[in-house]
Amino acid sequence: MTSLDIVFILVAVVTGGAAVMTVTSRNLVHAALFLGVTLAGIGATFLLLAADFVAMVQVVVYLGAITVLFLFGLMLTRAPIGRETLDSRNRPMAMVVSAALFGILVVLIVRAFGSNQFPATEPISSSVADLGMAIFSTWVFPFEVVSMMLLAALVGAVLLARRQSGDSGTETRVTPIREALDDSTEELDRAPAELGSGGER
Amino acid sequence: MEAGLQALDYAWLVVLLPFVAAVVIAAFGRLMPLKGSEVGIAAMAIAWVTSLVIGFQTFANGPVDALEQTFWTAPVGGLTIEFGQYVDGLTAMMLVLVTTVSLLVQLYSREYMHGEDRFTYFFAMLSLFTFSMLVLVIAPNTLQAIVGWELVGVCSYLLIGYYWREKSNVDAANKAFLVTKFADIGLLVGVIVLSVGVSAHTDNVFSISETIELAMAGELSSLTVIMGCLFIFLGAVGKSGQMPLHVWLPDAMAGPTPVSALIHAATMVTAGVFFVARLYPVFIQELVVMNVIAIVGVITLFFAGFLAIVQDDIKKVLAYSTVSQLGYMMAALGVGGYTAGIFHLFTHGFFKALLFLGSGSLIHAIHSNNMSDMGGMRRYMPWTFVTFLIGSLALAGFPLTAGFFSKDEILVSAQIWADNGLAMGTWVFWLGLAGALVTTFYMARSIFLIFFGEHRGVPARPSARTVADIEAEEASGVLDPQAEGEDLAQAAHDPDTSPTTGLGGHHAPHESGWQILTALVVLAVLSFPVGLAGGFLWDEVGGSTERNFETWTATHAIEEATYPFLPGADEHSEEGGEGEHAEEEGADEGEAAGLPGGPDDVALAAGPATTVLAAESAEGEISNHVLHGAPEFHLDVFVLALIAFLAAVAGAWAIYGRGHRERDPVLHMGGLTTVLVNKYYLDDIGYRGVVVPIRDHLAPATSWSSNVVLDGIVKGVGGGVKRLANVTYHTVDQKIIDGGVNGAAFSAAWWSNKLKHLQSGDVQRYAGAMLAGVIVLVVVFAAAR
Amino acid sequence: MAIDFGAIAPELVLTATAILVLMVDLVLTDQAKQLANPLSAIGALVALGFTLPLWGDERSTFGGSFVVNDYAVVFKVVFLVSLLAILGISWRYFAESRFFQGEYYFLLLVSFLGMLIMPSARDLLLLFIALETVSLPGFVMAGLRKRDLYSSEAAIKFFLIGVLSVALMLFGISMMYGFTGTTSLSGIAQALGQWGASPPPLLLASLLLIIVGFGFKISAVPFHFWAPDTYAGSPIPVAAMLAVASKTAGFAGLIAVTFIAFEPFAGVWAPALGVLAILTMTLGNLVAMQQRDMVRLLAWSSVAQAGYMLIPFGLAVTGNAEVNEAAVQATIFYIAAYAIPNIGAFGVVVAINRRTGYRSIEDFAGLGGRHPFMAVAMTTFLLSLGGAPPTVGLWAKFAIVQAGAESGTVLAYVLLFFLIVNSVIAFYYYLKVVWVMWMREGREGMAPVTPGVNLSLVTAALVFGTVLLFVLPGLIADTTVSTDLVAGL
Amino acid sequence: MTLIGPLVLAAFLFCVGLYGVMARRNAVLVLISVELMLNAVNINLVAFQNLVWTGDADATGQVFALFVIVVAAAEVGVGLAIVFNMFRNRASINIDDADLMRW
Repeated sequence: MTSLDIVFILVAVVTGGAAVMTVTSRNLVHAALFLGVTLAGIGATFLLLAADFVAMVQVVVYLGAITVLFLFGLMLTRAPIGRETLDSRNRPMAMVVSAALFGILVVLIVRAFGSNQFPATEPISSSVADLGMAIFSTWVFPFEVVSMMLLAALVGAVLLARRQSGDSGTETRVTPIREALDDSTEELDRAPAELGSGGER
Repeated sequence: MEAGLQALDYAWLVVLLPFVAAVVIAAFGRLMPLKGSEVGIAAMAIAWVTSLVIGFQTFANGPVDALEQTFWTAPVGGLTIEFGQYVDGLTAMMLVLVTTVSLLVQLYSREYMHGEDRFTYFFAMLSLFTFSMLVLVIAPNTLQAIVGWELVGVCSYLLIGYYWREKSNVDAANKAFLVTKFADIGLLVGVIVLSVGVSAHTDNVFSISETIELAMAGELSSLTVIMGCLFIFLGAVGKSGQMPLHVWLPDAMAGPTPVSALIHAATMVTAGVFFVARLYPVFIQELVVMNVIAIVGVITLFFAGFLAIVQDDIKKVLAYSTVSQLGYMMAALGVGGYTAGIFHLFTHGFFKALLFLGSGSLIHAIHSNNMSDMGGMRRYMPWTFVTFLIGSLALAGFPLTAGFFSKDEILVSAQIWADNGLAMGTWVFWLGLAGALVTTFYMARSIFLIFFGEHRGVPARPSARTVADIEAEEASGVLDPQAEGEDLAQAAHDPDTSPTTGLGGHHAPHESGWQILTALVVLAVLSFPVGLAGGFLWDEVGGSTERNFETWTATHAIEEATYPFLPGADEHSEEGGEGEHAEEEGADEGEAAGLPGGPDDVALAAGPATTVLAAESAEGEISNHVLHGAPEFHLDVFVLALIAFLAAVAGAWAIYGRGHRERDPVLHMGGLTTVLVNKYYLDDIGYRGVVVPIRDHLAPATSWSSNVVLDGIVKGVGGGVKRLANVTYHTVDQKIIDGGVNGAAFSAAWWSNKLKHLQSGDVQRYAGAMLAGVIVLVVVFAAAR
Repeated sequence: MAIDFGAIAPELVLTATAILVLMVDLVLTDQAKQLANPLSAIGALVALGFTLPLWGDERSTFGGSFVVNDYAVVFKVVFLVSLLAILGISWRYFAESRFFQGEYYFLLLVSFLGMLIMPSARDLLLLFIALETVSLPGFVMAGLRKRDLYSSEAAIKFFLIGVLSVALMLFGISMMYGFTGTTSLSGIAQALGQWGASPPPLLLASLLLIIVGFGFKISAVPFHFWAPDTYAGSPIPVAAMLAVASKTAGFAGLIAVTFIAFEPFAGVWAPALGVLAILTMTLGNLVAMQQRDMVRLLAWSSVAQAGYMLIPFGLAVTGNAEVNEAAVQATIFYIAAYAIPNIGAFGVVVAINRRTGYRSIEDFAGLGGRHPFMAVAMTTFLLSLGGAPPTVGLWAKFAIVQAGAESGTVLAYVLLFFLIVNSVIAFYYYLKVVWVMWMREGREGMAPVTPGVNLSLVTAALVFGTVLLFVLPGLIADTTVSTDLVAGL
Repeated sequence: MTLIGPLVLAAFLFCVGLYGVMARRNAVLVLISVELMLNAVNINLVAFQNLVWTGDADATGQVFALFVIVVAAAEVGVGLAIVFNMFRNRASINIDDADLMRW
C-alpha cells in the first residue's frame, strides 16, 4: 500500500460515487453534472497512472465537449424530471444483471490479478513523443481509418439531426402489414396507420 | 461395350427432354394452342421411344457393364461433384417405367385437367417432376442422386398442394414435404458416411460404382456400412412410404389424381426402393441392415393393408395399397430378393398407375371420391370397369397377371431366405401371404362397391362436402362411425336424398373420353406382358442365353455380389469371391418362374445353369451363394396363394356381392373397427398423448429438442404402445403416428408462438437478455473450468 | 516503414470514391443526385479490379497488422459483389423516395470500407476500428427514413445494442491486453499458448466477451434481438446490407479472432459457439415460422442462417490445423452461398415494396401470375436459403454436414442433429412463401409489380448465380478450399 | 500502485454504466451510461500498460485508449442525432416507448 494507492482510493470513491449518482439521479441536469465529476475522476485516475496525455485528452474531449453536448441534448429534448419518468420498469432486472456481472468480474479479477502476483509498482508511462511516434508509425492505418469513420459519423449525425427529412421532403410510407396467413398468429398490436407522414405516390 | 448398345449414350436425352419441355411450357405454354400440353406430351413421347430402345438393347444383351459417363465436374470443398449418367439394366428398367407412366399420365391429364385454371402450370410441373425422377435414376454418383431426390420432393410439394383452396390439401403438401424432408437428411448423412468410408481408398468418393466395388471387396468397415446403409434406408423409408414415415402418402391423395398416379406408380415412392436396389451390393454386406429392411418392409406390407379395408375414399384405398405394396418391395430386398423387389416395383408401377387413373376416371364422372357414392358403375362406364378390374386382379396377384409373377417371386425369395436359416424369410413369407389375402379382400370390396349393385349417387349432403370435410368432422367428434354408417344407409334408401340418376344435381355418370380411355387401355394391356418379362417366354426365344427380367436388371456388380454373413462365405472369399457366386436375384428369378408356375411349369423352367444350382440348394447345401438358382416347384406355395385369393374374393362377395349393405361389416367389427376406422378416435390419442402433455405438463420441463419432429414421433409411438395393452394388435396404427407428427408440428408451432414473445420490442429488455446470456456463457464456459 | 499500397489499393479506391460521392452530392441537385449510384458502382468495380490481382499473393503491411491473402481476397470479393448488388437494388428505391441519396451512398461506401478491412486485420485494434466503421454508418442508414417511426426505432435499437456489445467487447479486449501485452492476433495466440492447461477464468471470460462483439454483428442468439426490429424498420436495401454484408464482416472478424488468436483455447470457445449455434438456428427458425412481414421473416431466417454458419466453429480443435481449416472453409463457402440468394430475396421484396409499400407475405400472393420472373427468382432464392436443388444452397448445407461428419465428435453429431431438425422447420416457412406466390391468387386491385431495369438485372444475375453455382460450385469452392488462413499470420 | 485497484474501479464503472443503460428511460441518460462503460475500459487499458506492460514500445494500451475516446465521441454524436430524430417524430425520448416492432 503506497501513498499513491491511498490517493487512488480517494479518487476512486469519488468517481464511483459520482457514477452511481449519474445513473440514479432524479434530476437530469444533476445527472449530467455528476457525469462530469465521474469523467474528471477518471482523468485523475489516468494522472495517477502517469498517463498524462490520455488524461489531457480525457479532460478536453469529455469534460470540454461531450458533457456539454449532453447538456444541450437534455435541454433540447425538454425531458421531465423524477424517478418515474427517468427510470424504466426494467430497473429490477438491470439491478440484478449488473450486480451479478460486477460480482463475477470482481471475483475473476481478484483471482487473476491479486496483489500476490502483481505487487505495487511505480507506474511508468510513455512520453508524449513516444506516443506520437507509435500512433504515426505502428498505428497509422487504424488512425486513417478512424478519420473516415469520424467523417461518416459527422455526416450521419448532421443528416439525422437536421430538420428536413429528405431532398424533397417525401418518403415512401410504410405499409400496414396485412392479414395473417394462418390464424394462429396474433394481431400486430398497433395498426401503423398513423405512421409515415409522406404522401403516397 | 458391345456394338448395338449405342442408344445407351443417349440416355441423357431422356432426362433432358422433360426438363426442356418444362422450361418451354413455363415460358410459352400459355400462348400455345393446347396450352403447353402438346410440348410435354411430345417431349415425353420422344423420351419414351428412346427409353424403349435403351430398354430393348439392355434387355437383349443381358447383363452388361454399366455405361458410365461424366458430363461435367465441379469441385466442392476438396471433393468433386460429377454430373453424368450411369446406364445399366436397372436404369433402363426405370427409364422405361417412368417414361411410360409419365407419358400416359400426361395424355390422361389433357382430359382430366381440362379447364383447370393453371393447366399450363400443371403440365410444366409434371414434366419437371418426371425430370427430377430421371435425374435420380441415371445418377452415376450419390450426389447427383441426392439432387434428383430433393427435386422430386420439391415438385411433389407443389403438385400435391395444387388444389390450394382447401387448407387440408395444403396441410397434406406440407406434411408430405416435411416428412420426406426429414428422411432426406437421413439420406444425406448416410451418403456422407459412406463417402467418408470410401475416401480412404479412392478420390471419387461419391461414385456409386466405386462404392459398390469397395463394399464387395470388404474394404469398408462394417460400422461404415451399417451406419451408412441405415441412414440411407431412413431416406428410403420416408420417400417410399414405409412405416412409420408413410403418413404423408395417404394425405398426398389431396393432389389431382394424375399426380397421385405419377407419384404412386413411377416417381417419388419408387425412389427409395430404387436407391436401395442401386446400392444393393453394399446393403447385403451386413445382415443387420438386411434385417432392418426386412422388418420395416414386412411391418409395412402387413399393417398398411388393413387400413385399406376400412376406407371409403377410393383413392385412400389405393394409397394404403401402395404403402402395402411398397412394403412388399422392401421386404423382398430385405430377404435377398433383389430381382423380386424391383420386378414388383416394375409391375406395380403399371397396374397401380392403371388403378389410379381408373379411379380418376370414376371421380371425374361422379365428382366424388367416395365408394359409397358409387355403385353399379359397370353399366355406365364399361371400359373403366374392365380396366379397373384388370388392375385389381393384377394387384391381387391373379394368375397370369403382372402382380401374380412378381408377388409370388417375392414369396419364393422369402422362402429361400428361410431355407438358409434366416428367420426373417419365414416372417416375410407368411405375413406376405396373409398380406396377399388382405390385398385381395380390399380390392374385391372396392370392385363390388363401385361397380356392382345399384348406383347410389351422391348422397343428400351437399356435394361440396369432401372427404376432407368428413375427416374434419370425424376428427372433431361430430360423427361417429355408427352414425356415419346409418347415414349412408339412410341415404341409400331414401328416394328423396339418393337419386339414382340425379348425381347430386349433375348429369348421369358417363364414360370418360378417349384420352383417358387410351391411357387406361394401354396400361391394362401392359398389365399382362410386363409380368411375362419375368421369365419364361424369353427362355424359349433366347435359347441357352435366356433373356428375362433378371438378366436385364442384374448389374455387373450384382452378378458377383455375395453375402458375407452367410456360412460358407469364408471359403468363397478365399477363392476370391468370384465366379459362380451370382446373386440371389437369380434365385428369386428362377423362383418366380418356378413357383407360380403351377399351370405353366414347363414354360417356367429356368435355364440350365440356374437349375443346377437350384438342385444344390434343394439338397440343403449351405453356401453364401445358395440363393442362386431355383428351388423345386413349390406347389404348396402356389396352392396357398391361390386359396388365399379365392377365400378373399369369396369373403368379399359374401359381404358386398349384392351391392352396398346397410351395415358394412368391416365398419362393424367392434373395437377392431373402432381402431381402424375412427380417425378422430386415434387422432385423439395423438392429440392427448402428444400435444396435450407437451402443452400442459411437459412443456416447461421439456428440453428444446422435445418440440421437434423426431421426439414427437417417438412420443406418438409411446402413446401407441400404451394403447396396445388395451386394444388389439391393430392399435399399432399409423394414425397414432400420424397424430404424433401432427402433434410435433403443433407443438413446434406452439413453441414458436411463445418464443416470439421474447422479442418484446423493449430494447432495454433485449440488453438485459443479452447480458444474461453473456453472464451464463462466462460462468459456464470460463469460470466453471 | 514502407507501406504496401498495392495491398490496400481496394480500400484506397473505396475511400476515394466515398469522398468523391460526398463532394459530387454537394454539387448536384435534385434528379442529378442519382448519379451518386453509378459513381459508387464504378468505384466498387475499380476496387474489384484492384482486388482480384491480389489473388494468390501473400502480402503483409503495417507491421503485419494488415494482411492480404487468399482468405482475405475471397471475403473482399464477396463484399464488393454484395456492394454492387445492393447498389443495384438501391437505385430506384432511393431515387424515388428522394431522401439523402448522396449521403446514403457515402455512408454505404464507408461501411463497406470497414468491411474490406475486416478480413485483412490481424490486430484487435484494427478489428475494433473496422467493426466500428461498419457499424456507425449502419446506425445512421437504419434511421434514414427520418419521418418514419419504424425507421427511427430501428436506428435506436440497432445503436443501443450495438454500442452495448462494443463496450462488452472492449472490456474483453482490455483484459486480453492485460494478460498478453499485445493486441496482435498472432502475438495473442503465442501468449495464450503459454498458459497451458489452466488459464485463469478471467482470461477465458474476456475471450468470450470479445466474441460477443462479433456475435452482435452476426446476430447470434442472444445478441440477435436488434436484428428483426432493425431489418423491419430500415430501408429495405439497408436491411439487405445488414443481413448479408455486415453479417459477413462479422464472420470475417470472428474467424480471425477465434481461429488465429484464440486457437489455443478452442476447447473453450468451440463448445460455447456450438451451443450458440444451436440456440441461434432453433430460435431463429421457430420464430420465423410466425412472421407475416416478409422482411421480418427474412430477418429471422438470417438469424437462423447465422446459426448454420456457426456450426463449423463448434468443430474446432486446438492444434488440429486440418479440422480447423475444413471448418473455416465450410463457413466461408456457406457465407458466399448465402449472400447471393439473400440479397436477391431482399431485391424481390424491394421490387414488390417499391411504390406500393406492400411487404407482408400476403402481398406476394399470385406473384407467379402477376410477375412470373420475380416469382421464379424468389422461389429460387428461397429454395437456396432452404438448401434445396437446383440451387447452391444444397451444397452449402452439404459442406456444413460434411465438415461435421468428418470431425466426428459428439458435439458435431449433436450439431448435425439440430441442423437436420432445423432444415425441416425452415422449409416450412420458406415453402409457405413459395406456395403463396404460386398457389394463391392475389387480392383484387393490387398494383402491378414494376421493377426497374437495374433491379431486374441484379435479380436476374443473382438467380443466374444461384443456379450456376449449383452446377459449378467449384467457382467458389475452388477458392475457399485454397484459402490458407494460418499462412497469413 | 497496485494493479487491482484500477481494475476493480473499471469493473465498477462498467457495471454502473450497464445498470444505467438498462434502467434509464430517458435516451440521453442511456447514452450517458454508455459513455461510462466505454470510459471504464480506458482505465483498464491505461492501467495495464503503465503498471504491467511498461516496456511496450508501441504504447498499445494508451493508444487504444485514445482510439476508444475518439470512437466514443463519434458514437455519442450519432447517438444524440438518432435521439433527436426520434424526439422530433414522437415528442418523447423515452426509450421504452419505442416498441412498435416486436415479435
